[in-house]
Amino acid sequence: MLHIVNKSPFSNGNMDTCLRIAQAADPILLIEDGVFAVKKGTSMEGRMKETVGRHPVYALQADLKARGIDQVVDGVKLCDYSGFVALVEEHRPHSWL
Amino acid sequence: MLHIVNKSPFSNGNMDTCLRIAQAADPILLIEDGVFAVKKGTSMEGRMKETVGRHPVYALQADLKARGIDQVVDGVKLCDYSGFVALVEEHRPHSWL
Amino acid sequence: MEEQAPRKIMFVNRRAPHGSIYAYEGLEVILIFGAYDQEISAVFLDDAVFSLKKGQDTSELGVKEFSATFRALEAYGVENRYVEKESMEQRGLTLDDLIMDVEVVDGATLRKAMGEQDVLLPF
Amino acid sequence: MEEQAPRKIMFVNRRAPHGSIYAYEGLEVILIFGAYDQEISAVFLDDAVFSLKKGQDTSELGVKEFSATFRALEAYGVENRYVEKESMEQRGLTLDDLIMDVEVVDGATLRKAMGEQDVLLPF
Amino acid sequence: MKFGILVQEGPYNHEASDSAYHFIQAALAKGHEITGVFFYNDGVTNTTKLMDIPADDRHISKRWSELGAKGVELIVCVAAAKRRGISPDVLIDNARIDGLGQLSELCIESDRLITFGD
Amino acid sequence: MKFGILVQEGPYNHEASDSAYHFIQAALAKGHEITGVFFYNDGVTNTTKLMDIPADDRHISKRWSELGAKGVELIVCVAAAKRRGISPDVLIDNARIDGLGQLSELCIESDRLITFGD
Repeated sequence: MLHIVNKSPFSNGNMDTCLRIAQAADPILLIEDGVFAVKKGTSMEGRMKETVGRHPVYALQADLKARGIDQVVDGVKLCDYSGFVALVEEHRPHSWL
Repeated sequence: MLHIVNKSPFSNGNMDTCLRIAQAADPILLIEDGVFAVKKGTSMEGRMKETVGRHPVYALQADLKARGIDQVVDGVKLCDYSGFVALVEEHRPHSWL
Repeated sequence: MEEQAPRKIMFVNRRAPHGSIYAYEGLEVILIFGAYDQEISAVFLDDAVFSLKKGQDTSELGVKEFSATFRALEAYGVENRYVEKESMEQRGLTLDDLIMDVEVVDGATLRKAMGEQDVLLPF
Repeated sequence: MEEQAPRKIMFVNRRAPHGSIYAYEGLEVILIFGAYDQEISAVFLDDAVFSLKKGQDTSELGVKEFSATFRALEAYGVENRYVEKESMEQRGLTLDDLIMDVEVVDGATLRKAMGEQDVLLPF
Repeated sequence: MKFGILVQEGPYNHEASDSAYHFIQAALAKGHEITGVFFYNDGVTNTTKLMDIPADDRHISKRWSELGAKGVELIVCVAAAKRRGISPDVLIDNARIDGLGQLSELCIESDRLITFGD
Repeated sequence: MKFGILVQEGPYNHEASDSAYHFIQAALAKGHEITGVFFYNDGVTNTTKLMDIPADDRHISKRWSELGAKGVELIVCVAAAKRRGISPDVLIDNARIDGLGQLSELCIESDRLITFGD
């Protein structure tokens, strides 16, 4: 199962619920404002490092670029829309809205 | 200055920011999904009790009733739309959206 | 053409009622899906547990009160009806506060149930 | 008729750019208001500090990149331009990361500035 | 007192539009003046006359139009409206499409400006 | 593979509609089939042909209509559309208004159903 989060973890609890429910090893994809979670040097960094240890974590490159985020937490994988589609091919998706 | 919060504190950070910025003694009015903050017996109760010590806290009755909340944290005042208007007469409002 | 096995479809309700329309329009979808002979589940977590709260009275808002309709879920073929334990506890709710009988599940059970679905629909 | 004193109007920007339109449509309002000879302030707090981040490139999203327009705020008569310290720190941002010069204010200063406004507009 | 109202969200999807309406009714009942209701962001979608609402539900755009008929100015931001397909052809009676400057005027003329949104 | 798409938010106000569009383009480029795009909640407002968009910005409803012309089914929920003033008169070409049962069909026919929303 693929977990998709599109909201900033700084203002919204969707990421919290996702992390509470997601099964270990389930991939997590961050899109739209969700990509703020993987910016380096934020108060979320420790939490994201732990998360990367439990889940493959992907962030959508187009959304990172749009927001000027060029440094991401170690271990986070970047993907383009084609990579997004590939993730959905492999896993049934759930959007945490 | 009147602070208006319309989002549930369980899923959204608007209340956090409001409480971080509001001046002591500034009134806070909870409307729409914001009224969940004053329900008795939630994990927010301790925080709301503190808040009631620092701010007059009002909750809109129509929104409480709609959500079936009949027990509110001690010290929270209930108001109807006319009371809402009265608060805005007395204070310049800011909606934390 | 092969006969397809019923699909497992879960409604993942997370929004509070009344502040936005998701709870209501989500309910409309659930009721329709009940007619399609699939394996339907509905879980209420986070603020959506408030959708099942007893005693909702929307008359002063001038909007329709729809919580009673959730009671029809079973009759409409929604086989599994869950609330998440942690969401309930955080909001100070027990089964006595709810308008219908649901199964209280912990995170681990919900995790497993979600993992078995073919389709997950967020509302 | 009495000549009215200029109004103190503050834009309280809290939303992240691109995920929703508030940052962009809020900016459009600020620019218009600049022409009205009032005392305009703009504060960026919470995720809105990201609106001022350098290096935004929206080409792959196919949407307009508008961060450079914030630089025009001063020329458009927006006298006070603030970012909140705690919001910046939480997001690992310093003034060097921003596309324009703004005043970093702590909660106490912002509290005071907000208390002096005639109108507060959230975006 | 003079109250200006800013509505940032569309009807039905969020409670903002309902809250704004109830607030305005209460303010008028107390003898206040509404200097105007400005619809911005998705708020512009409150003003389409094409809504087709079941009899047992409130008809939000009709309700706004009736308020306009009583003399409350309803102003729809032109830029936001164009983006969302609210054209003069579908606009409710008693509302007008105008520029953002009108919101500035509301801020200047009103004793209080209050925003309803998401 | 067969992908069904659910769009829950309106255009411009939220990125959801853009994300859905880019996802669909990428899926088609990889040779997948889109079983349909279902517009629900405020998502129905993606499908008004009355949008009037500056030349330097994307025209979201035109973009959907073009996708429809290429054979992707665009289905607009009738109940949600009525509530928001999306009538057959203003509907873009190559889309159709239909019942919620169509979303159920999409869930049954598609290998994957993915939702874009707020």
